[in-house]
Amino acid sequence: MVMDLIVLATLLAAGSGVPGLLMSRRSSVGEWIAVGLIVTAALMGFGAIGYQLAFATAPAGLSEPWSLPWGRFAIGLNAIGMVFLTPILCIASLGAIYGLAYWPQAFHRRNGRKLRLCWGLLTAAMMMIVVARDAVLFLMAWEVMGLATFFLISTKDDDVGATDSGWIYLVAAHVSVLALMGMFALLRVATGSFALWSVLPTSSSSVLATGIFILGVLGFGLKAGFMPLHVWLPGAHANAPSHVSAFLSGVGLAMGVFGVVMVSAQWATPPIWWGGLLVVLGAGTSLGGIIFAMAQSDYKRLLAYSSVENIGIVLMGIGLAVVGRAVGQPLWILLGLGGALLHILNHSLFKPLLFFGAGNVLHATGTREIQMLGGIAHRMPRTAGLMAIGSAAICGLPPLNGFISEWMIYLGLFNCAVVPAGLRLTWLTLAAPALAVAGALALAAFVKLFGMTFLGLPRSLHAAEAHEAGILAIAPMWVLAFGCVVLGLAPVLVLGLLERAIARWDAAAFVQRPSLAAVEPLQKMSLILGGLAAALLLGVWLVYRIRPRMAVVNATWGCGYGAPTSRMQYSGGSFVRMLTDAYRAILWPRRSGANVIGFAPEAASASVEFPDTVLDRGLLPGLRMVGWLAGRARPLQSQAVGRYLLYVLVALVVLLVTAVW
Amino acid sequence: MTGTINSLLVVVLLVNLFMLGASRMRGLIHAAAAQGVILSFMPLLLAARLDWIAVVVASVTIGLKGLIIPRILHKALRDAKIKREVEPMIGFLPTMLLGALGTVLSLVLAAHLPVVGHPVSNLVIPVSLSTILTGFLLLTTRVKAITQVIGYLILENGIYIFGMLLLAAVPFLVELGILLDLFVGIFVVSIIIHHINQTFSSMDTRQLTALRE
Amino acid sequence: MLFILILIPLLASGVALLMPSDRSRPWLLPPVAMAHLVVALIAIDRHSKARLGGWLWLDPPGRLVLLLLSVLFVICAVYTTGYLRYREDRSNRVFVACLLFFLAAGTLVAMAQHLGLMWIAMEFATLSMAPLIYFNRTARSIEATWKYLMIGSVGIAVALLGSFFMAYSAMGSGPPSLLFSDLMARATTLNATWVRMAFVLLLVGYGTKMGLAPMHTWKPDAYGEAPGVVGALLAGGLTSCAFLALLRINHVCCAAGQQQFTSHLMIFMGLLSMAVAAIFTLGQKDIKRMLAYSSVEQMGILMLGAGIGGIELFGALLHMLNNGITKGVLFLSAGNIHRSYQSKSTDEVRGAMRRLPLSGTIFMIGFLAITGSPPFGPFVSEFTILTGGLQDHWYWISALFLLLMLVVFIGMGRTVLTVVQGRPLPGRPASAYRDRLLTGLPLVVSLGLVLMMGTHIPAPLAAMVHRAAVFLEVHP
Amino acid sequence: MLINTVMHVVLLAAAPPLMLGLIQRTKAWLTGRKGPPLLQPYYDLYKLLRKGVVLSKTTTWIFRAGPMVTLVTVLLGGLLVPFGASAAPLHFKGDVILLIYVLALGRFFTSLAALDTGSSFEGMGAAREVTFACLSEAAIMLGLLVLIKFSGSLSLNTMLRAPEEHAFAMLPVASLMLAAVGMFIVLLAENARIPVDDPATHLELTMIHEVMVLDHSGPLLALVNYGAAVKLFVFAALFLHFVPPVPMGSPALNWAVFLAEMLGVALTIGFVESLMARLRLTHVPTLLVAASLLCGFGFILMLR
Repeated sequence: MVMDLIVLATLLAAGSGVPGLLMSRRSSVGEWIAVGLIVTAALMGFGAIGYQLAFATAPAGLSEPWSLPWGRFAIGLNAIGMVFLTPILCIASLGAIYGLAYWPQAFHRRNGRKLRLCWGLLTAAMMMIVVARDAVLFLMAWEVMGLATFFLISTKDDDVGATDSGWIYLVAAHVSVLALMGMFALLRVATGSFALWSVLPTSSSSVLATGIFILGVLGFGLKAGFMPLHVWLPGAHANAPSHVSAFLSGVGLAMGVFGVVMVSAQWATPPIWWGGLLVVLGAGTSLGGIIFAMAQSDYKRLLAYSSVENIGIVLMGIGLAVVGRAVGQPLWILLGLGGALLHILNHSLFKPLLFFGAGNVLHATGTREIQMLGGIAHRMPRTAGLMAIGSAAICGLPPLNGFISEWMIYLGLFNCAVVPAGLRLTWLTLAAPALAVAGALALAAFVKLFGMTFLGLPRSLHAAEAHEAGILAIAPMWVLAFGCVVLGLAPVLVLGLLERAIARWDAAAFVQRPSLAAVEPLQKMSLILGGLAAALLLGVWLVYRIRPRMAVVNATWGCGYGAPTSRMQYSGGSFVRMLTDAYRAILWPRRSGANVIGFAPEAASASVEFPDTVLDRGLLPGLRMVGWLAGRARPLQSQAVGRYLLYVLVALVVLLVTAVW
Repeated sequence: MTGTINSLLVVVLLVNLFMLGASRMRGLIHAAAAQGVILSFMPLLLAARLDWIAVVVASVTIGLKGLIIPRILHKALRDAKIKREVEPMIGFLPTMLLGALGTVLSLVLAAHLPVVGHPVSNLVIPVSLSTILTGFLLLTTRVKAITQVIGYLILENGIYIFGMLLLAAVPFLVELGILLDLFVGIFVVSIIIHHINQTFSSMDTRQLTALRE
Repeated sequence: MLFILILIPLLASGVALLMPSDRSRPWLLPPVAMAHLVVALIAIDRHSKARLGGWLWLDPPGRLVLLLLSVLFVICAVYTTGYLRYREDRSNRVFVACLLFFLAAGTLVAMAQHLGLMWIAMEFATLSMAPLIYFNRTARSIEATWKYLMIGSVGIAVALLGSFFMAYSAMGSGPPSLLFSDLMARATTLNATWVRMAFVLLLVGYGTKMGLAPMHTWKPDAYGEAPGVVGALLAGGLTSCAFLALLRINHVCCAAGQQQFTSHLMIFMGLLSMAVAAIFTLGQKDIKRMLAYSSVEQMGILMLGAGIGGIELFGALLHMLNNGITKGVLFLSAGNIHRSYQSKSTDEVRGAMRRLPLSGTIFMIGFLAITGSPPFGPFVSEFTILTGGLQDHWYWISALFLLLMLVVFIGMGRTVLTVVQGRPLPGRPASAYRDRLLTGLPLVVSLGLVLMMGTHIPAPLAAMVHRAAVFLEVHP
Repeated sequence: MLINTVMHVVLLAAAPPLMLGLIQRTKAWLTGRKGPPLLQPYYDLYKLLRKGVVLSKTTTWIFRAGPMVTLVTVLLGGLLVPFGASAAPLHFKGDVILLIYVLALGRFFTSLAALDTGSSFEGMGAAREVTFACLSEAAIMLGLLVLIKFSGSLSLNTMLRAPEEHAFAMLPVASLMLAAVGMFIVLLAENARIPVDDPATHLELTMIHEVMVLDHSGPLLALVNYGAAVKLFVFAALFLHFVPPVPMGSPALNWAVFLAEMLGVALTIGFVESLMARLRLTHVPTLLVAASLLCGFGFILMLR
C-alpha cells in the first residue's frame, strides 16, 4: 500500500516533463502540467509517509523479481528514509512552482522543456535512491540522478561557464558511481547478495569492511561535497539556474549524506577511527567551506560554499554518532545523529530559501557580483525580508531552526568532554571550538552577503533598476521561511520522526524508542526561545512607534565630507579583507594590479579573486600534466605499416617466450 | 626420402637468405616463385602413395605460387613506372645477418621444443620458423608495397612448410580454401597497390603516414 | 537450415553484383537482412543439429554471435539504404555486394566447428571489408585500407600457424585433427608446450582482428576513414567473431589444463588494451578515431572478463552483445554528424545537439552507455565482470579496471561534449544533411535495444547467454 | 530563591550604567582629573531618550531594529549568567550555547544596522566587529570548556558556580588562571575597551564599536549605549567565575561579595584603560589569538 503509493509517485514525477515535450515550444501548458504532476507526486509521497508514521507498525517493503543478473526490484521505507524523503518532495514541488516564475517556457523556449524533463527525472531518482533496497536499483537511480543533474547544470549549453562546471560535475559523478560500483561489489562479496542496508556479518575490522567504508565515504562524499571532494560544487551551483541550485544544494547533497549514514550503520560496532575520521573530516569541511564562502564575490558561489560548511556540520554529528556506537554511548548517538538529521532538514529549508532569493536578485539585476549591488532592499522589500530570515537561520541564530540542530551537535561534542574515565576521547570536544569559529565566520559571510547586496546605496545601474519578483517566486519563499521559524520554535514537531530514525540506525543501543525530549530540555528551551521571539517583536514594534513622532529623514552623515557617492561605500571585498588576509594560506588568492603609493598617483586598477584551491591549483593542473604525458605517446600511432607489423612481431616473440618458458 | 626433403628444405633456407640480400625487385619475385614451386612439390614426396587429391592440390599450388601470383606482381611492377630497386629501411647486410641469426635461433628453439608424433624430418620446424621470420623481416624492413607483399608470401610459405607435418589433418578442401584466400588476398592487395600508384605515383609506403594522431 | 543461413546472403551478394541500377540496389539489403534474421532465429530456436560431419554446428556461443551479427546487420541494412542516397556520386555495386558477403562469412564463422574452416571464413570476412573501407576513394582511405589489409593478413597468417600448432600438439595421440570436438575429446593428451604456443599464436592472430593492443594499430585508421556503417559492422560484428574464435580456442586450452596460463595471458592483454586505449583517448580530437580506441578498450574488457573466467564469462558474453549494439549506435550517429558537418574533428564540429537534435543527443547517450553508466546494457555486463573479479579476489586487477574505465570516460567525455554542446561554429560549411527517417530510425531502435539490455534482459536471451557460459565452462 | 531572581533582574537592569560611571571615575582619579559624576551615564540616557531621531534616507527597518535587538539579546544573556554564587533565573542543560549564539544574534543586527547606512566608516566598524568576533568566540568556547571539563555539567548555572562550590584545594588553579586572563582580554575586546578600542576617541578610522553607531541618534543611541553597558556588565559577571572566589555561606553575603567583585572589575578596567595605550588595529587579532591560546592551554591542562 505505502510502497505502491511511493512507486506511483515516482512514476508521476519521472514522467512529469514528458507532456511538455509533446507540446510546441511556445505553449506554456506543458510547464503547468509538469508542476501539477510534481505536486501531485509530492502529496502522494507525503500521504505515504503520513500513513506509515500514523498506522504502520512494521517498516514497509516491496520486493519483485527483476530480469537482471541478481537484480531484484526491492524497495522499502524506514524512518531514515522518511527523514530524507520529506525534503525531496517538499523542495521538488516548491522549486517547480518557483520555476514557473523563474524559468518560464515563454522566455526559455530552447531549454525549458529539457529542464523540466530533467527536474522530474531528478526528483524520481532521488526518491528511488532513498527507498532502494537493492544495489543494482540503487546504482541505476544514483546514475540517473547524476545525469539529470548534469543536464540541469548545463541547461544553457552555449554558456561556457555552465558547460565547464557541468563537465567537472559529470566527471565527479562518474568517479562516485565507479566507487559505489566497487563498494557494492565488495558488499556482495561480504554478504553474497545485493540486498541493501542490513547489518553485515563480517567483523568491522576486516579489510573488506574497511574497503567498503572507504569506498562509501569516497563515493558518497563526492556527492555530498566533503572537502577536498567538493571541487565540482561551487561552479555547478553558481552556474545552474537558481531553483536548480536550490534543489541540488538543499536536497541533492543530502543524498550523499544519506549514503554515509546508511553505510556506517552496517556494522554492529564500527571501529572508533571511522567516527574520528568523520568528525575530523567534518570539522575540516565546515571550516574550509565557510572560509572559501566568506571570500567569494559571487553570491551564488558564496551560497554554494556555505552548503559545504553545513554538510561539514552534519558530518561532525554523524561522526560523533559513529564513535558513540563504537564505544557504546547512546547519548552521543542520540545527539550526534539527531542533530545531523535535523540539520539536514533545516538546511533543506533555509538553503533553498536563500537560493530562491538569490534567483530573484539575479533575475532583477542580471549580475552575480556582490560588488555591483547594494540598496535593493528598497526595491525588493519582500525578497530582502525573506533573505534576512534565511541568513539568520543559516548562521544558526536563535530563535530560528538552524540553532536547534547546531545546539544538539554542540551538546554531543561537549558530552565527549564529560565522558566517563577510561575513554580517552576528550579530544573530540575540540571540534566544538572549530564549529564556533565556523559559526562566527558564517556570520561574517552572511552579513557581507545580505548587507552588501540589499543595504546601503546601489553600486551600479543594475542594482538601481532592480524590481521585485512575482508572487509565484515569493510564495515558495514564504513557505520555507515559515518552516524555518516553526522548526526553530517547536522542534518537538519532528522529534518523533528523528527518534524513529535514530532507533532504526542503531537498533542495538535502543531497546525501546530513544527519547530526545527526555535527554535534553527541549521544551524548556523552546519556551525561552519563544520568549525571545516575543521580546524581539515587541521591541521592534516599540522602536517603530518612534518613527511618526519625532524623526527627521536626512542623508547619511558623511563625517564632514560634502559629496559622498555610492562608490565610496565599503565594498564586499574590503569587508572581509582582514579575514581573507588571515586565511590567505588556505585561500591562495590571485591578485593582479599594483597597489597605489605616494601622492597624486596615476589611475590604477587592482583586482583579487579567490579560485578554488583544490580544483584550480591542484586538480586541473594535474590533469593537464597527465594529458600532456599522454600526448607524448602519439608518435607510436603515426607510423608506416612496417612499424606496426614490427609491434605485432614483438608482441608475438615476447608472448612466445612466456609460453615456452 | 628424408634426404630429399632435407635438401629441399636447405634450398628453401638459402632462398630465404638470398631474398634478404636481393637488391633487384625481379630477382625477389622470381625467388619467391621458385620457393613456392619447391614447396608445392613436397607433399607429393611425403604422401605414402600418389592419390589424385594430392596431385590436384600440388598442381593448383604450383600454378598459383609459380605462375599467377608472380604474374600479378610483375604486372604491378610494370605499370608502376618506377626504379626497380628494393629500398630497404636498414641495409641488406644487416637484414641478412638478422635473417641468419633468426635461422640459428629457430634451430635452437626447435631443438628444445618437444617432438610430437613421428615427423618426416627434424628440419621442418626450424626451416618453417626461419622462413616465417624472413617474411617478417621483409615486411618490416622494406618500404616498397610490392616487397611487403612478397614478404607476406614468404610468411605464407613458412606456414605451408609447417603444414607438411600434418597433411592428414588438413583436408584438401581446407588446403584449397587457404590457397583461394591467399589468391584473393594478393589480388585485392594488388588492386590497392595499383590505386596507391595512381594516387601517390610511388610505391613507397613511407608516404602512407597521413593518418596519424 | 545452416546452409540456408549462409546461402541467403551469398546469393544476395551475387544478385547485387548483377543488378544494374544503383538506385534500386540498396533496397536489396533490408529484406535479405530480415530474412537472415528470421532464419537465424528459427535455427537458434530449433538447436539445429551438426552438419558436414560436425564441421558446421551452432554451439551456444555461436548462437549468440549469430544473433548479434544478424540484428546488427538489420539495423545497418536499413541505415545503409538511407546512407547511400547521399552517396549517389559513385556506384554502390561493390559496396552492397561486399556487405552481404561479409554477412555470409560472419555467419560461417559463427557455426564453423573446424579451426581451418573458421580461419577461412574469418579471412573472407576480413577481405570483404577492405573494399568497404576504401569506399571513399581518397588518399586517406587508400592508406587506411592498405594498413588494414597488411596487418590483418599477417595477423590471420599467424592465426593459421597457430591452428597448425594446435593440430600438431594433438599428433601425440593418433592422427592430427582441427575439429574442436576431436580436440576437446583428446584435450588431456595434447602436448602442453605446443598448446601454449598455439594459444599465443592464435591470441595474436585473432587478437589482431579483435584489435587488442599492440595489434590494434589498424583500427583507428580503418574506423576513421570508413563510412560509419562499416565502422559499426567492424566494431560490432567482426570483432565479436574474432572474440568467439578466441573463446573456443581458450576452451580447448583450458580443457588441456592450461587454464592458468591462458587466463593470465588474457587478463594481461585485456589490461594492456584498456591502458593503451585510455592513453590515446585523452585529448583525442577525431570522433571516429575516438570510437576506435573505445572499441579497443571494450575488447580489453572482453578479454579481461573471459580471462577471469567463472561468472565473468557470463558477463563477457553479455558485454559482447552490449558492446556490439552500442557501437552500432555510436558509429551510426557519428556518421550522421560527420556527414552534416563535413568534418569529424572537434575543431570544427560544435553544437551537434542543435543542428542534429536526434543524432547529437543519441551520440551523447551512446557515449554514456558505452562508458558503463546505468541504466544501459554495458553497465550490467561491466558490473557483472567487476563483481566476479572481486569475488575471485582479483582486487588490484579490479581497481585497475575501474581506474582505466575512468580515464577512458574522461578522454571520451571531453571530446563528445565539445561536439554536442554549444553552438555550431559560424562560417563552417554545412551540408544539407538533416536527420531523416531511414538514417534516424535505426539509431532509435538500437538505442532502445541498449536500454532494454540495461533494464530488462528478456528471459530467453538471458538463458542463451547462460547456456553459452556453461558450455564454455571447463570441468577438468 | 525568588529574592535571588528579583535581585538578579534588578541588578541586570539598573547596575550597568553605574559600572560605566565607576570606570570613568577611576580613570579620572588616576589621571588627576575631577571627572564626571558617578551617575553621568544615567543622565546621558535620560537626555537621549527625550531627543528626536535623525534617520538616513538610505536606511531600512533593519537600522531601527538593530539597537533594540541587540539590547534584547544582551538582556537574555544576562538572565542566563549566574551573578556570583547565586543561581541564574534561567538555566537549562546546554544554555551555554544559547548564551554564545544569542550574543551572535545581537552582533548580526548591529553590523547589519551599520551597513544599512551605506557609510564607509560604519562599514569598517562592522567589518572589524565580525572579524574580531571570529577569534573571541573561539576563546570563549575554550574558556568555558575548562569549566565544563571541571564541573562535568553543560549548564552555565552549574558549571560557572562550580569553583565557588569546591574547596580551593580541589580547583584546577592553573587552568582557571590561564582561562581567566584569556577571558579578561575577551571582555575588553567584546566591549570595545582599551587596548582594543577606545570609546572616547573621535577618529572614526580607528574605532570599532563607536563607529558602527555613528548614525544612531536620540532614543536609538540611548538603546545602543544602554545595551553596551549591559553587555559589559554581563561579561564582567561571566569573567568573575574564572577567578577563584572566596566561598560564602548566606545569600546576602553572596550578593555582597558579588558587588564587591564587580566593583573590583570596574576598577581593574579603569586601571588598564588609564595605564595602557590603545593597540594598533592590526595587532588586535594577535591579542585575541593569544587569548584563545591561553584558554586552550587551560583546557589542555585539564586533559591530563
